[in-house]
Amino acid sequence: MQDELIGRGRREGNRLFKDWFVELDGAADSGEPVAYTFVMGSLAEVLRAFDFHVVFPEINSLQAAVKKQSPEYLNKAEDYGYSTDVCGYVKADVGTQLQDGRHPNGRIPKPSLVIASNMCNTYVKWVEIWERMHHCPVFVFDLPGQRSMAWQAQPGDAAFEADRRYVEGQLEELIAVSERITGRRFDLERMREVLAYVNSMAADWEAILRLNQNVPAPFNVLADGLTYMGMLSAYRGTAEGAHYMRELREEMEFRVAHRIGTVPEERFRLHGVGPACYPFFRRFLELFQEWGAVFVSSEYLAYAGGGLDRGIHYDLDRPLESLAEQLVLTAQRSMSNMFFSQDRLHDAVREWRADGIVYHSVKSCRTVSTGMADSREYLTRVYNVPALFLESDLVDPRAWSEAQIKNRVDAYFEALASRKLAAAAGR
Amino acid sequence: MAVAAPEQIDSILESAAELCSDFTYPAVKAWMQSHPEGRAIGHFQVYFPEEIVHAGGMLPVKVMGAGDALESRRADSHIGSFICSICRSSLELGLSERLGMLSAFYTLPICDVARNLTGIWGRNFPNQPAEILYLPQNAASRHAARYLADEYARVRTNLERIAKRPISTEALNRSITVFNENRRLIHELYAFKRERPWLLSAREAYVLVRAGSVMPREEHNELLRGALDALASRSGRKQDRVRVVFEGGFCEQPPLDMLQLIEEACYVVDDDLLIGMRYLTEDVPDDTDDPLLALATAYLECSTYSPVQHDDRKPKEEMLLRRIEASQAQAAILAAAKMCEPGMDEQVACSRALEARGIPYLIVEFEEKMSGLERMRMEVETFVESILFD
Amino acid sequence: MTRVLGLDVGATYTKGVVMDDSREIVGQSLVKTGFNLAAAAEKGYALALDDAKLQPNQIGYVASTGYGRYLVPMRDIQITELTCHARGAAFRFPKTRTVLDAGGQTVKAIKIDDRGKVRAFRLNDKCAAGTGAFLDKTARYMGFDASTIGELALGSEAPVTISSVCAVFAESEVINHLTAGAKPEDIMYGAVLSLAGRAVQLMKRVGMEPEVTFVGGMSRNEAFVKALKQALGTVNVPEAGAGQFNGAVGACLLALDRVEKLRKQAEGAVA
Amino acid sequence: MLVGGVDVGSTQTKAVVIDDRRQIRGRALIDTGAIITKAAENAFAAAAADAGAAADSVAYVIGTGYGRYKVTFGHAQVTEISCHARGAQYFFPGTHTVLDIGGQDTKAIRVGENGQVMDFSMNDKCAAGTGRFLGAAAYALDIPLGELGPLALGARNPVKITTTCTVFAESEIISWLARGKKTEDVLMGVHQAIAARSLSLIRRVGVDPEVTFTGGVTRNAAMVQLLQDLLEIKLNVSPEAHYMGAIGAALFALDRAMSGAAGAVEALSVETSLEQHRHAPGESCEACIAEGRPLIPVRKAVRS
Ligand SMILES: Nc1ncnc2c1ncn2[C@@H]1O[C@H](COP(=O)(O)OP(=O)(O)O)[C@@H](O)[C@H]1O
Ligand SMILES: Nc1ncnc2c1ncn2[C@@H]1O[C@H](COP(=O)(O)OP(=O)(O)O)[C@@H](O)[C@H]1O
Ligand code: SF4
Ligand code: SF4
Ligand code: SF4
Repeated sequence: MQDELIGRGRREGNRLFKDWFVELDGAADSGEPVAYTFVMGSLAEVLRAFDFHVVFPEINSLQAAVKKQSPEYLNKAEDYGYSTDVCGYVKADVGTQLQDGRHPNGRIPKPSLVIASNMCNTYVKWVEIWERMHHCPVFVFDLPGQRSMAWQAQPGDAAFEADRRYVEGQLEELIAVSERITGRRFDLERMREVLAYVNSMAADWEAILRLNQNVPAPFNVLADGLTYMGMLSAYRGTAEGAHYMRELREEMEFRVAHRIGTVPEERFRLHGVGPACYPFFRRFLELFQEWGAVFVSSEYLAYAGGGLDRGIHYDLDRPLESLAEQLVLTAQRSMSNMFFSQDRLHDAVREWRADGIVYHSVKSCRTVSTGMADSREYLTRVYNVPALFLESDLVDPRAWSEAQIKNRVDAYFEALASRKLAAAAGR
Repeated sequence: MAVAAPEQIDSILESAAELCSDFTYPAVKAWMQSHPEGRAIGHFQVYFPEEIVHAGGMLPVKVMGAGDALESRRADSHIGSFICSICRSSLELGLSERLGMLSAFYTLPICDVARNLTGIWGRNFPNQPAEILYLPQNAASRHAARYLADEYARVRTNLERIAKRPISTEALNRSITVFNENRRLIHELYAFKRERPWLLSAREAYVLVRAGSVMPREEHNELLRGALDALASRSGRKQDRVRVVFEGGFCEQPPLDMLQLIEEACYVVDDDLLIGMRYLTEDVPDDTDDPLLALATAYLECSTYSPVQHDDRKPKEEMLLRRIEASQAQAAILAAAKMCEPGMDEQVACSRALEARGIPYLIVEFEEKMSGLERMRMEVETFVESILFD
Repeated sequence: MTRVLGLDVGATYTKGVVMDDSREIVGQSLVKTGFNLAAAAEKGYALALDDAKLQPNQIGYVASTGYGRYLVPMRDIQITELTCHARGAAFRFPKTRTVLDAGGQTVKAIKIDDRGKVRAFRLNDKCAAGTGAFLDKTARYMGFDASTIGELALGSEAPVTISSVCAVFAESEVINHLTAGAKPEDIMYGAVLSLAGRAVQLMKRVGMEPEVTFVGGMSRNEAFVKALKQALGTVNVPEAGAGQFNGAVGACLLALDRVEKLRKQAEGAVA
Repeated sequence: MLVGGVDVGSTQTKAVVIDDRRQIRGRALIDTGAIITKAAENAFAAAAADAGAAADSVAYVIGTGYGRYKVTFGHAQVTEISCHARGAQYFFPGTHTVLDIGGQDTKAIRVGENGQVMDFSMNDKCAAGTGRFLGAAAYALDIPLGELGPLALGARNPVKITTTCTVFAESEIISWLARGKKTEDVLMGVHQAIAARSLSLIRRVGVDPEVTFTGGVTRNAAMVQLLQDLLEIKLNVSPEAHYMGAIGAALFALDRAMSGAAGAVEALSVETSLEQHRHAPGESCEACIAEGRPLIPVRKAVRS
């Protein structure tokens, strides 16, 4: 039982990932409809209902980085004209596109349709690149979110309804475009099925994240969590995805019941803000594991998990309206993070019993990194939560300097250790 | 024949230039003094429907960084090194308490950085409401105009609360009239520059337009009319210079020294500096029952382009080619603010389009506080030499 | 006979060349630029004249270029070094399409057409990491003189990788390698390789096409030349250190063109 | 008993030897140079000699600084961030903020009541605005490091140095001089550039008085004054400030030697199990020494 369960999420995840890339590789030959979309505001619910093959370029870029191929891709894009300061995910993808979709994991098919939401503004610039390269239809989906700190629009409020109407209108337009491209009629039953799978995945995922509040934490969110999160996007709204999450939840429950953690001795629990450094993925994690530290929760999972971390549940009796409503709510929640990240972090630290927060500011990604220094300043000043601030990148190995990062990590743990010490002494 | 004295334009230019570089905002403060009930409302780049603020008897003020006037001592500890300077120095303006006179600050999520500025503002200036105006990126949607009109209505409601008075349809229509006039005058100024660039430099046109960002639009209209009058009698010799279009000033403000440096080598016959102030290309109807819908429709249907508005109907490189053609330019300078993601992305697309047409272009990077002006001088000179030495 | 003088006032060295109208170089000079650019210009000018055994009034036209081109009081025209290098390289190697100019503080990649006209160019970042200063510093740190870098590095058999992006931090990396027992020549060649890599990248960004001509002071560094050849196959390099004078030579050629044009204009006016 | 701290910096290596009453008995400062292990050994040997002791009679040695893992003869390593905080707090118990400007990096540290690090920030992967900037100025102007500060203080109209790159700073300095600017005005510009960078780092952790300034650049009087003016606060600057990292390391070494634990972390965790009591800052405690307790002065502890 134990052998079969422990690590199943990782094994199965890796297998499903392979399958997914094989499927894409096949689509590159068969010419079946392919949609490119992004993990935040992916509209996968619509795309799956039309059985598009779905490509997530962010996952491709991430994979290229983990496989240590990113320098080559970045160089290609920079030779093409992109500045070193442009988002590395964009450049890694441009590199892939420039070599006809060849990617370490297989061939990435050309798009029949590309979708960008405004959840990251760079998405919009990114699709414009494909528009020029592939001359494909582009759908930029507006998801107006939280407008200010005071914004509390709820279903029924005029402000909320205005947004919802717009989103619903765009959904209809997206469906029309999809019908045109796939040559298929929209099938409401099929969509209901997809939404039901998402419901099930969301419920399990939320539970899985909560299980990490246990000591020791059953998984490291920035290590294996990455695979789980990939599944969440790649298999969103599918039977495989729902099954996977159900099994993963079992594994985590088992781990909790048997107090199986991820390091021999869990000495520090951390909350991570921002992604890991993928070109040095293993090393990045080791720097923390050496100190017996585990990332127990992370903002990143909320962002990059496509908003499935909390509270998504579609009403299957009114699928489209419900989808529109949830889209608005999710957009609101992700955008509100820039206003309230400090309070949310503070809550997370308490709920997940973290000792501190590690900010990883990545130069590529201004979406997640712009507010970090400010939020950290606030957090340490107002809540006095010990925070570590690291800077590197998620794809560009040139931004990594091991000696400096290690110095910071070590100093941080020395400080955490003496804080614990003082706290113990003060008791 | 009544000929305006040449000194006249010089004094207009001088006072306009002064307004642009004074970050104590004297014009705003003077206005507030003469309007004790009046409120000043700040907004970020690029396009903002200032008419709504104006209709509420308030003064719209563009927050667009502080050039090299401020050391970004405080801001640096709030944002990372990979952030463009306009956001950095705008934050510095706030942190150094220079924007205290603003009753609210509107940001526009034109990019990932500007969007985050809203949150940073909220944390650091709890007493100065910061709010996003979300301009649609899905311009092709049938629902976009209605949505935008609703969004404008929401802004109006909030502004009414600040102004402590309703903003009526009539007031909005009156404001639209004023801003139509303003845009017409700016377009006229640009037409003049396209025709006689030796009489009006880009730097001069820039300060004339920019003065409007801090003063009541009626006064700005006066100023522009005066300038156009005086320019008509300006004299100067046309030189043998390359005509170029400057592209890339849609958001962050390039240093004036940089504009000057470029103009020492060529004529800048058109540009996208402060494009937000002339974003709408045609008069907005000022006699409708739904002026907000009229404004929204104009933004979507009768507007120029910038890297931060997505619209399939306006491919940006083609719009640039049109701008080059319309101004009979021989070449283009493609600038991007350092660390500006949309600007840098656009540069690639534009350079490829120009390459394909065989139009010479130069790629440059700028920031508010530039140290590499000498280097840029060399780049610009080389570029001009490569066109001239034939 | 018309003689012209080209003066390239660089950040590190000032180079002067005197050329006659048969495009023969009849004199040249090389002085360290130092603090006072105008003084360096004077000196470079005087020494070049000396070398050509000429008096100032025997020079028909002076073209200045380089970082200090505006500080040459006796100039008739100033032209940027990019234009000059392009012209100079095309003169020496007519099939040149890409020029790499690596000097003390900047590295420039220039794409040119068949007449030696600049079509596109690109400079290194405003960071010393990719420039000659980086090599000079590395050498200085290990106690070697800049001019011996090339020779030293040529002796390398197993170059080490220098990964630091910052020229300053590279020093500590150099130290680490030294402690780890790496030989100075291997470190030096490692630094040269990292620099050559950046230079190639820069050329790619302007759309590198053969033939590639390498000029500027760094072209006197044999190790750098070797590294470039390794990366690109063939590279044109002016013989015997002439690459450092390429900018001044280009300035002379452009000056001759001007003189010719002026003469034609004058004749036209007379006729 | 004697213990030692060796701070192997990018530019200079500092070593101190202290006794169990926390008195500094010997110190040494040498250029780090090319061979780090050697620098560490030499500095340590010199410090021991200065203390009049044999090197192997020093009971416990901690290495710190960027070359801390090269202190092969040492017993443990602690980062310089913890060490500077510890040292600064030892000399100035009211310290809440530490600013350390060294050869290659600048650090701002927020310090808790008992010398623990609460927060810190450092310059990124660029050496702009560090002590090396001054080194470049010294080289370009051919003036000894020690004279830069006094000279700069004579400035009337400081120039504005715009280059951030330490390497290019050399040529900018030269070009200012070429334009006829006075040496002191150019130098002051250099100092101002560094101060501005340091200021934004220190603001990142918050300027909570007292502020203690440590590291090699403390020896530069102009820097001290400039920072004081800009922060509008008086800085604590100990004559030992350049040695602060090494002293902090030695203080940690003393703790370890007393508690008998091995690695840095282990020692810190052992301490949790021991009863703590109050020490006056900087004062040694016979009782603790006798009982082998760590000597971290924990003031909060007694209140309970
Ligand atoms: N004899 C030499 N051998 C190798 N390298 C040299 C030699 N002379 C000069 N250099 C290199 O050339 C650089 C100066 O190049 P140069 O083109 O004159 O620069 P600039 O035009 O910027 O003054 C020096 O930094 C040095 O690295
Ligand atoms: N006598 C001195 N006068 C002024 N500044 C000095 C003096 N000695 C050293 N410095 C400065 O201190 C820096 C070295 O500081 P240090 O803290 O030892 O750095 P690191 O630990 O990185 O080696 C040098 O770069 C220099 O700027
Ligand atoms: S900016 Fe960030 S969120 Fe946006 S595409 Fe790049 S990595 Fe993704
Ligand atoms: S300059 Fe560019 S990155 Fe900065 S706010 Fe403007 S659009 Fe955004
Ligand atoms: S990284 Fe190093 S070489 Fe580059 S600008 Fe900074 S100090 Fe200069």
